[in-house]
Amino acid sequence: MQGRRLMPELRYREALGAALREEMRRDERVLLMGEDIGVFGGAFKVTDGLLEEFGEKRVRDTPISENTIVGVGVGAAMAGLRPVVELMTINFALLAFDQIVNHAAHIHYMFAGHARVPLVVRMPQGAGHQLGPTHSHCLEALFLHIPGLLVATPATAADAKGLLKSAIRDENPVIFIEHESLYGVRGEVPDGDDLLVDFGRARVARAGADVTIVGISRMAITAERAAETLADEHGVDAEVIDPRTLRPLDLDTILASVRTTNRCVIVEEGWPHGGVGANLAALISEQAFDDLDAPVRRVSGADVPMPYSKPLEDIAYPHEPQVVAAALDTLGVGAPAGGGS
Amino acid sequence: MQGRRLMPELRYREALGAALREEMRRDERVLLMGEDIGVFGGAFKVTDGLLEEFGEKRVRDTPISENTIVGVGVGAAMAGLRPVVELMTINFALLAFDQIVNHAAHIHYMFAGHARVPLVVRMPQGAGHQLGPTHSHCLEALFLHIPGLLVATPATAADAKGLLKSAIRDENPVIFIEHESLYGVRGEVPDGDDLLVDFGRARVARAGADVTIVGISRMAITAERAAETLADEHGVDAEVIDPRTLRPLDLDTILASVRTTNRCVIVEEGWPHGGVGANLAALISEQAFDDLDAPVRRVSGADVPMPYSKPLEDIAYPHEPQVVAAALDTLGVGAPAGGGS
Amino acid sequence: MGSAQEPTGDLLEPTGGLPEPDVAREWLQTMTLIRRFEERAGEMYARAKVGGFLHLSIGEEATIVGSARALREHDYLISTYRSHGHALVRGTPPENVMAELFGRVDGCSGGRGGSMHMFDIGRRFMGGYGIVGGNLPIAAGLALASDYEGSEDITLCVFGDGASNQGTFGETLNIAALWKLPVVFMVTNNQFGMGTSLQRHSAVTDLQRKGESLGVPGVRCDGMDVLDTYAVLCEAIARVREERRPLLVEAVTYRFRGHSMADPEQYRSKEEVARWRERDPIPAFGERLIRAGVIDEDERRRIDEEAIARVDGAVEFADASPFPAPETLYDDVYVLGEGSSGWYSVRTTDPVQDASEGPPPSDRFSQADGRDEIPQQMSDALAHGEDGA
Amino acid sequence: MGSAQEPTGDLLEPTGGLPEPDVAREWLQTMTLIRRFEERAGEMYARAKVGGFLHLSIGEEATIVGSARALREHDYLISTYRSHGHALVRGTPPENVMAELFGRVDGCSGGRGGSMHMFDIGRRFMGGYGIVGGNLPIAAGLALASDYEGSEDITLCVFGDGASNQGTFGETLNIAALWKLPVVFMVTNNQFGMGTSLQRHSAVTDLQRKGESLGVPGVRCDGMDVLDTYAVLCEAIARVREERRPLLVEAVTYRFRGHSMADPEQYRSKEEVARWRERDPIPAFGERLIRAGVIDEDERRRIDEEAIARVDGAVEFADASPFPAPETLYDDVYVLGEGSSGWYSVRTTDPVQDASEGPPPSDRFSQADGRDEIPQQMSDALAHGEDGA
Ligand SMILES: Cc1ncc(C[n+]2csc(CCOP(=O)(O)OP(=O)(O)O)c2C)c(N)n1
Ligand SMILES: Cc1ncc(C[n+]2csc(CCOP(=O)(O)OP(=O)(O)O)c2C)c(N)n1
Ligand SMILES: [Mg+2]
Ligand SMILES: [Mg+2]
Repeated sequence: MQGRRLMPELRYREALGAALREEMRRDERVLLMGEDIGVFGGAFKVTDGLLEEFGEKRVRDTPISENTIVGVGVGAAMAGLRPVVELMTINFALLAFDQIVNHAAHIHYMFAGHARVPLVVRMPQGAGHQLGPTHSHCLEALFLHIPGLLVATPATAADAKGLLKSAIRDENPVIFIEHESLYGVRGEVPDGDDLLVDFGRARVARAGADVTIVGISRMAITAERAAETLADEHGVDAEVIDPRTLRPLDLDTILASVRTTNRCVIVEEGWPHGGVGANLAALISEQAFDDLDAPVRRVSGADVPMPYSKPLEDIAYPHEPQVVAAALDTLGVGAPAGGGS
Repeated sequence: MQGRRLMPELRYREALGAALREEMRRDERVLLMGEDIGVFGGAFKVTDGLLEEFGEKRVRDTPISENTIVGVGVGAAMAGLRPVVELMTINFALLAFDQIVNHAAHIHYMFAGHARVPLVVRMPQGAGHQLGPTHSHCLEALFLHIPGLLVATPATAADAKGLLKSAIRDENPVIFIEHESLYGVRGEVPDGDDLLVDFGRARVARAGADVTIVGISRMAITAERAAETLADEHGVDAEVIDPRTLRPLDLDTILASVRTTNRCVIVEEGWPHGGVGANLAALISEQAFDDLDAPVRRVSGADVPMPYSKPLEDIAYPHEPQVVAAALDTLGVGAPAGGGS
Repeated sequence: MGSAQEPTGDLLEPTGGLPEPDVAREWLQTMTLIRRFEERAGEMYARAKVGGFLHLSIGEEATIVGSARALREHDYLISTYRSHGHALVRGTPPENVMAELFGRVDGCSGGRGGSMHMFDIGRRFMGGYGIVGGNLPIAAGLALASDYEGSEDITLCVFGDGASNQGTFGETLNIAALWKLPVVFMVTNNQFGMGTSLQRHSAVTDLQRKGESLGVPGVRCDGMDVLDTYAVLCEAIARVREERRPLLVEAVTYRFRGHSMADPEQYRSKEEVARWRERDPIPAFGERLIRAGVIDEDERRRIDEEAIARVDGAVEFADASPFPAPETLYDDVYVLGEGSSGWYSVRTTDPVQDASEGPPPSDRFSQADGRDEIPQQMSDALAHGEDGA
Repeated sequence: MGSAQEPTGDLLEPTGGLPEPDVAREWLQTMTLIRRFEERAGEMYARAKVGGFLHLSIGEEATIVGSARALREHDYLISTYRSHGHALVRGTPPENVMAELFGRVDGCSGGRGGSMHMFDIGRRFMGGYGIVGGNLPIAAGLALASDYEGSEDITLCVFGDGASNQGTFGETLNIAALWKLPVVFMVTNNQFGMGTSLQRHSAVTDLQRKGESLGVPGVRCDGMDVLDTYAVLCEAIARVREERRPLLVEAVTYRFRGHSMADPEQYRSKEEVARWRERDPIPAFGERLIRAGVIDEDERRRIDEEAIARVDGAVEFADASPFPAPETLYDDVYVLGEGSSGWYSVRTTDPVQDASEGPPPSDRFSQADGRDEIPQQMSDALAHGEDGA
């Protein structure tokens, strides 16, 4: 045990809090804005304790005005601050889509590089808590479509901390997508203020030779569990890759893996149409055309608004069995899963 | 000439206006709302003359409040009207994204079918007029991602009329995406009030055996022109398909074509990442895996906010030469265009 | 629903400020039912019978009953994610509201919406909405339809103090005033938006005035007093119905419980909560009725016991109601059949029949959703769902 | 920029309501320059030298000069898609503003933004924005930064009457009042949002009051009179700078030209336009200066000739300025290098050097953008661009 405690274990939530605290201590210009992040301590308690340490000037409770909160962040960033805006869930970011896309993402280009928008917009996504059709969706695909944005989707405590620190130091607007179901999950987090995780570098969560499984956001964890099952029950050695950031995307690491396994499954929680999986499947099918022994398989959330009722919610987003079945399918093992040519 | 005049020639703009007029005459419940659609006659003159015919009750100029205009449409639709909301350009729809996604698209499902939202949101998109980074983008990919929405992208006057009439009669919320550069283009439009174009049926604009070119929105026209060049200058016989609607998507027609040509190029004006092309390339690579002799090629808009300066704008979205080159590339003719495996 | 006769403030005259005995009794019964219902919902949440977020209106019942009873049956009511009471006051059986909380097929939203998304179109309750401020534009749309069709109906749009900071507030009030739409905007001022107090989220704290410079005059009522709420709303609704222009009503009240079940409430003092609890609208109105001789202690007890019994029945009913079948997952994403265009309109939506063709979504949705991920999903989904259910 | 000395209304005292002669002369010069510049821009648009939309402020010059001259050099100014004048009044050389309209590299936005998106951060002109209402939250953010850093700077946020109906208006005014942000919100009431008159788009037409119930008091100035605009803005700005809380100023004015170049103007009568033209702010101020003996007819003519000459030079300069090179298409999508994270930060952004490695974007953007469509695009793009340019 002692040996393993060299690295402290933190919850994903605590790792995010630590990243915010360290960056606020390091850089006076970093400030936080969001609904109930201060006195209430944050809807998911990520900012708990920060008001006490940094005061109302730097930890600002806002009215419920998503579009304007983000826009205030854009203006403050243009004027030299490093605002980190929390939106309570990604679903509410749709109210701020104008400031995120038409302003934050495009100002640097529109003004020929004369202005910068070093803004971070943090928000959680994901199903599993029966929050129903207005609170449960995974919308990373909407953001990765937009040039000018960086998009991060950390799946572990270590990546949550390292990527958030990088995001705050980045000169570009960053959409930082957390996952509600991961907040309570513990993981080892390397100590040290300057342990950043670079954007654009995928994490190979598990090495393997038979099939490449790419998992997005929380689905990186699901993919890892599926890989264990594949090894234990099917003797299949899967490589699991978590891109960690969708913009920039570390396609090289994914392609290198697919070139050795010749098979690929992409797992995402969001909707299938025009999703992250579609984007990756297109890129992989284009880039590794001659290396693929089977079509890239996608396992995605169901193409429905997220229902409240537990049994419906359960089947509306992917779990290990679907990932296992998809992986076996690329290997021609198990029942072919309908449709297809 | 006389022979060809059996079908009246209408501009795309006039065809849309005719669809609105006919449906308003047919159904008392149809009303129009939007900024400057009445007294001003519409920013792109689609609604010109309708205020005079139908009066202020049914042709309503609105304040500049995109999110609320769409939301009023949602409520009116739930109460039994058939509102058609015009947004001046698709870029401004980002302000209404909450009402479109969290409300219009999901209410029917969220309330277990007890409510309906027969709403049409019309808006133009597209570059070519030097409107710069806040007015020029093609965002159909953002909408096709959303379950609960129907998405139409007519490229001809006939489809503009037939699809809009279908959209107004549909019980579902429809995102109806027009193209600014097509408004002035003339085309034959079948007469008759009840000539609808069904959603979910692709249009084969040109039959061909060598390569399938799928063109979205205005790019269907660009694809047709490229096909002529391919035939005239390269002896390549391209089949050109315009899906016409992205939700529902007539994948069968595209697959059937690819199964005979074994090659596919997708042309879209929007951004490449998570775009329409990525979605189609993924589906085709999955469904027609064994039929493809070359990777599905995508020709898309550049991954940049649309610049104002003419020479930059010109190269930021696809033109015939790129489509021709991509098609030749799938046939192994001409210089392979960089990258790839 | 409330008395068939036209609701008017005059109703309050006959018995010195009180309504007709039957009416008064029904108000007390309904407030008590809402209270007991939500207390029990809280218990069921603790027992994991209810999932997601659970927002209770405990303490705010007078604003619900006082306002809804000032409506005609045909008027529209639209609310937020805190809307169990709004469904109940409109007459949705507690059984169906509880079944919704349990996520069952007999829920008023078929188990699809849960606590935050109640709905009963038959009773003109146009829904609870999870997006703060999202219901305002929709309310204006409902009112527009009433005018368009030449009906006398008005729309009562209920939202919170925090929602008044959302962009839709300014946009909707302006449009409603400009277009003379018959909407009563009722801001339920319970002093907090989640953990942020009114003074900390709104520059103007006199909320009845917050619509003035947008063209919507306002009034205030005591949201802890069902009589005052009723009287003020009757007048406001009558004016809106007649003058066809919107009004804003601020109902001053207090939320006795946390924002949702998971709320440590560090943002307010026990004392403050206690002070407000002294004004609990239900005992207050009960005593008022006893003092006026409309009811006696026994009847008050009986009313409470009836409410408790009714809620017991609702829990039993909800528990007995089945969960939605997995194969219904894809139902009602779209309206299929009559009136909808395109190939999918000719497909049946009967899941059973489709299921027999199994897997239905690959059939019904193949073209819209691509060919592999959906069948994949669904076949696994079904498997998963069955051992999950 | 304006007089170095602190702008204050008192400035107006010395010569009976007029500012110091030099100051007065500079105002007339600047208003004249803006007018001549935009007239010429219109001609250039007709000659297809300028693309996109062209929104002229002709008739509104007094609102621009009167307000901007009440600012200190360090104060922020932020505006809309109608902002040629705002760039010019802040001191951006007409050459660079015209070059932007021509889409050339010497444009103040490098040719990327065009007429609707002018920018000059060095002169604290924080941009014109094409999204109606989009600049309000950004203005609040600029003001927040000023407070955060303890500077005395304030932000002047200019927008139109139509923009006051956008959700950001209510949201931003509330936050600015709540957080005591030093912003002057100036609504340039030119009577129309595009073709929709004030009465047809805003329930409250007394716009100076439109922020009151959001916590922002307002005042009005005569936007056709540079002296009144200056005096009112000086007082408002002084109050905001001192009291650190926002104010709303309504500048009543009129747009002499169409909304943009393509506007048949059927929504208003020739007579109405003619009536307002009688109050043209430039001749009005010129005569005032002549009456006061500050300038004479000759000088007035000289000022006009100088403005015309300056604009001639601007057109010549713009015409001589090159178009952006095709290989710059992908520049400045992201800030690369120092301070930015990830693999792409170690890449050079020098297009020339990258180009020599050709095709640069496939190299610089490969991982972010996939491997084929970008090189494809660019190689064709370059080809296309060359015969296009
Ligand atoms: C657009 C949006 N932003 C944030 C939230 C999260 N949220 C739910 S309730 C709430 C507070 C709302 O306060 P108020 O409007 O006063 O209503 P109350 O809860 O007091 O009834 C918040 C911030 C949400 N559901 N929607
Ligand atoms: C969000 C958004 N909606 C619509 C438009 C189209 N549009 C451009 S200017 C304008 C009118 C704005 O009127 P006002 O705010 O009074 O400013 P003015 O043009 O009179 O200066 C409209 C509707 C836009 N650019 N952005
Ligand atoms: Mg509240
Ligand atoms: Mg105006």
